[in-house]
Amino acid sequence: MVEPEAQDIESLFEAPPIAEQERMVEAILFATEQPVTVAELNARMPHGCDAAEALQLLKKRYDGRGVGVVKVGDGWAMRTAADLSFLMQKETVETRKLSRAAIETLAIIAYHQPVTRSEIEEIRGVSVSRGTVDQLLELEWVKFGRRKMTPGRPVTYMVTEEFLDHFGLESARDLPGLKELRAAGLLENRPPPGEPLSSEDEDEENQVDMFEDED
Amino acid sequence: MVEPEAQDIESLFEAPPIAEQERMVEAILFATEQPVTVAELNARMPHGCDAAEALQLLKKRYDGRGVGVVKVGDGWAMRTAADLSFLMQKETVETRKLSRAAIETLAIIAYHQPVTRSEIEEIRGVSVSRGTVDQLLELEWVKFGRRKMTPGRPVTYMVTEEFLDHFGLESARDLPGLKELRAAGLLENRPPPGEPLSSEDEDEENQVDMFEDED
Amino acid sequence: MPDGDAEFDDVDARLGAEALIVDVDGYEGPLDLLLTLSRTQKVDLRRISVLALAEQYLAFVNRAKTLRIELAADYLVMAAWLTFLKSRLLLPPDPSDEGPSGEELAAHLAFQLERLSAMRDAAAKLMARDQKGRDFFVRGIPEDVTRVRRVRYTATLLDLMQGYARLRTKEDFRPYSMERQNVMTLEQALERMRGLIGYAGDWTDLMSYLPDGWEADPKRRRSATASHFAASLELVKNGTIQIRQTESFSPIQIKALLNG
Repeated sequence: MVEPEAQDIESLFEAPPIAEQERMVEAILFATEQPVTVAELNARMPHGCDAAEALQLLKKRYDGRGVGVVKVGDGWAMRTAADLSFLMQKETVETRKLSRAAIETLAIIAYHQPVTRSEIEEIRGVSVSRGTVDQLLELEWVKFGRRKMTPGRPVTYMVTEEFLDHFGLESARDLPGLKELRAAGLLENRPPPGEPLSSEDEDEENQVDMFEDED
Repeated sequence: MVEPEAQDIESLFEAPPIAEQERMVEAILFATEQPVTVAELNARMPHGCDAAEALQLLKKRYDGRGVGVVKVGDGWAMRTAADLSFLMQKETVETRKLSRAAIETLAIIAYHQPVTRSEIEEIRGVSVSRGTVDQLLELEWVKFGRRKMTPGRPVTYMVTEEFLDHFGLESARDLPGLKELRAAGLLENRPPPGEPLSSEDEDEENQVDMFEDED
Repeated sequence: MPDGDAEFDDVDARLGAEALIVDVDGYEGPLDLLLTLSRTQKVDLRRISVLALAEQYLAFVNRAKTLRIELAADYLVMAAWLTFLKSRLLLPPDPSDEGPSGEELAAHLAFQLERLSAMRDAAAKLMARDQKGRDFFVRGIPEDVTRVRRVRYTATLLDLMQGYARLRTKEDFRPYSMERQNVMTLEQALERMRGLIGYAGDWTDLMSYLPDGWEADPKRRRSATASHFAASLELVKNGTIQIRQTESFSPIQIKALLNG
């Protein structure tokens, strides 16, 4: 008695063509928040569908594409191809002004190189934090110079090629001297007479050049 | 200074074949919920890629599939085919039912944008309650546009990309029946007879701009 | 509702009144009501008889008034305006009158009704569209894009020169700067003590932590003592050490706190 009825229903709701079933699996895998098992697929798809077969077709279709059908535990999910993971990173570059402490430290290194940390502190009048120098080293604007032949043999700092490049200088000698800075209106006050550079001048011929226009 | 280097890089890293670019666009669009612009695609893909071309190929490839490539405002996204919504009952998120006032206000903003609150009130014939606009702003379907150049410089409202995305529209120009409404003069800002025209003409131009010269 | 209330003449009147209350509540303002009334004319909104519409509206308002229904002010404003419009439409045009003609006013009202009606249709069409999360869906497992934030520091040559100029001219006018050689900062003392404290298993006089060369000169000793004392309080706060003073002016002693 029941047999013919069941047949009727089956013919009434014929399973959609396999290509259509593949579309269904595709949409479900795309939109579902968790991996989906074959049983779940079958439960959600119209009567008579063969989710397992549709899934295999879909898997084949995505073979070598930017996205793939992968098995996760008991379920299936779509994932971007592993070789394209580099695209899933978005690099944002943020430009920030260097801090005043860093600029001052950098300026001292540029004008007085090779210079030790204690000399930098002497000139700045405040202690130089480790972070400041590290930042300059990291930026590759500053490098270690030779050790100084004074007690404790402290390391010295110098500016790098990268630094010259960034600031459009051919050499550190091209940095304007105090007189030029003053002429450019960057120096408003005269330094106290006879005070400043004496001690540093011994270190390096360069600096004598650089500041020879000093009185 | 950078020019010669950039050239070197270009020859060093030749753009990947277009099929590979298509895979990349596929992976990027697949991975994100939000629409991605061509500019963003180009920025994320290797140097020399032509995201726009790859996108067209991809769009064609997904034609008729369970998932499709759709344009949303300036961006592109992947969405499931609407005819398969019956499979997605589980995924359906019950959205808060909008009041009739909110729906009408939304339609007025969409069809008349950029539009001021008093213009919305003029069309609806009742004052717009604060909650109505707030609800639309909260849904991120509506945003503030530029101020109108009329006395008091009132703010204007416009629909968002999220609105376009939600209703599956490529742009505000694709709103249903927009052309007919415009042809019938029903989107004109027609002042009541006897009232000075003042700067209304200017506004009308704005509105035409909105829909015709965009992009 | 108790039966037998004879406020109204009959049941019909009462039901009618209630229906009207519901109706007025249901209308979103006079324009909405007018639009509904105009639909009874079953013609293109551009061809409706504004005169007939005005009469219908006024009849509605009058009925509401006799039933003592509170009507919002804008319903009454609209009634007044429609009465004015009606008179304009009925009377022959006065050539000396400067205001807009009755036809113009009527045409504008028809336009407003048509526009509102069009917007309602548009709203309905909009809501009938396939909607995200209902008819079509976004990726269920979005793969987040990891943001790699790179900070690029910049400085210009001018910054550099200004910085240097600032330093080289500082001696000339430095309002707040102190003679640094006789000052020990809290940070310096803290750094020193962090290095030394590990060895202090027993109560030790704080003064014994002062660095060489700072105990003799009173100026330097004061500064070093103060900074070391402040630093030790900081370390107590961190739970690194304990501090005690047995009586007023007696030596301050500290001791490392051994964890575990």
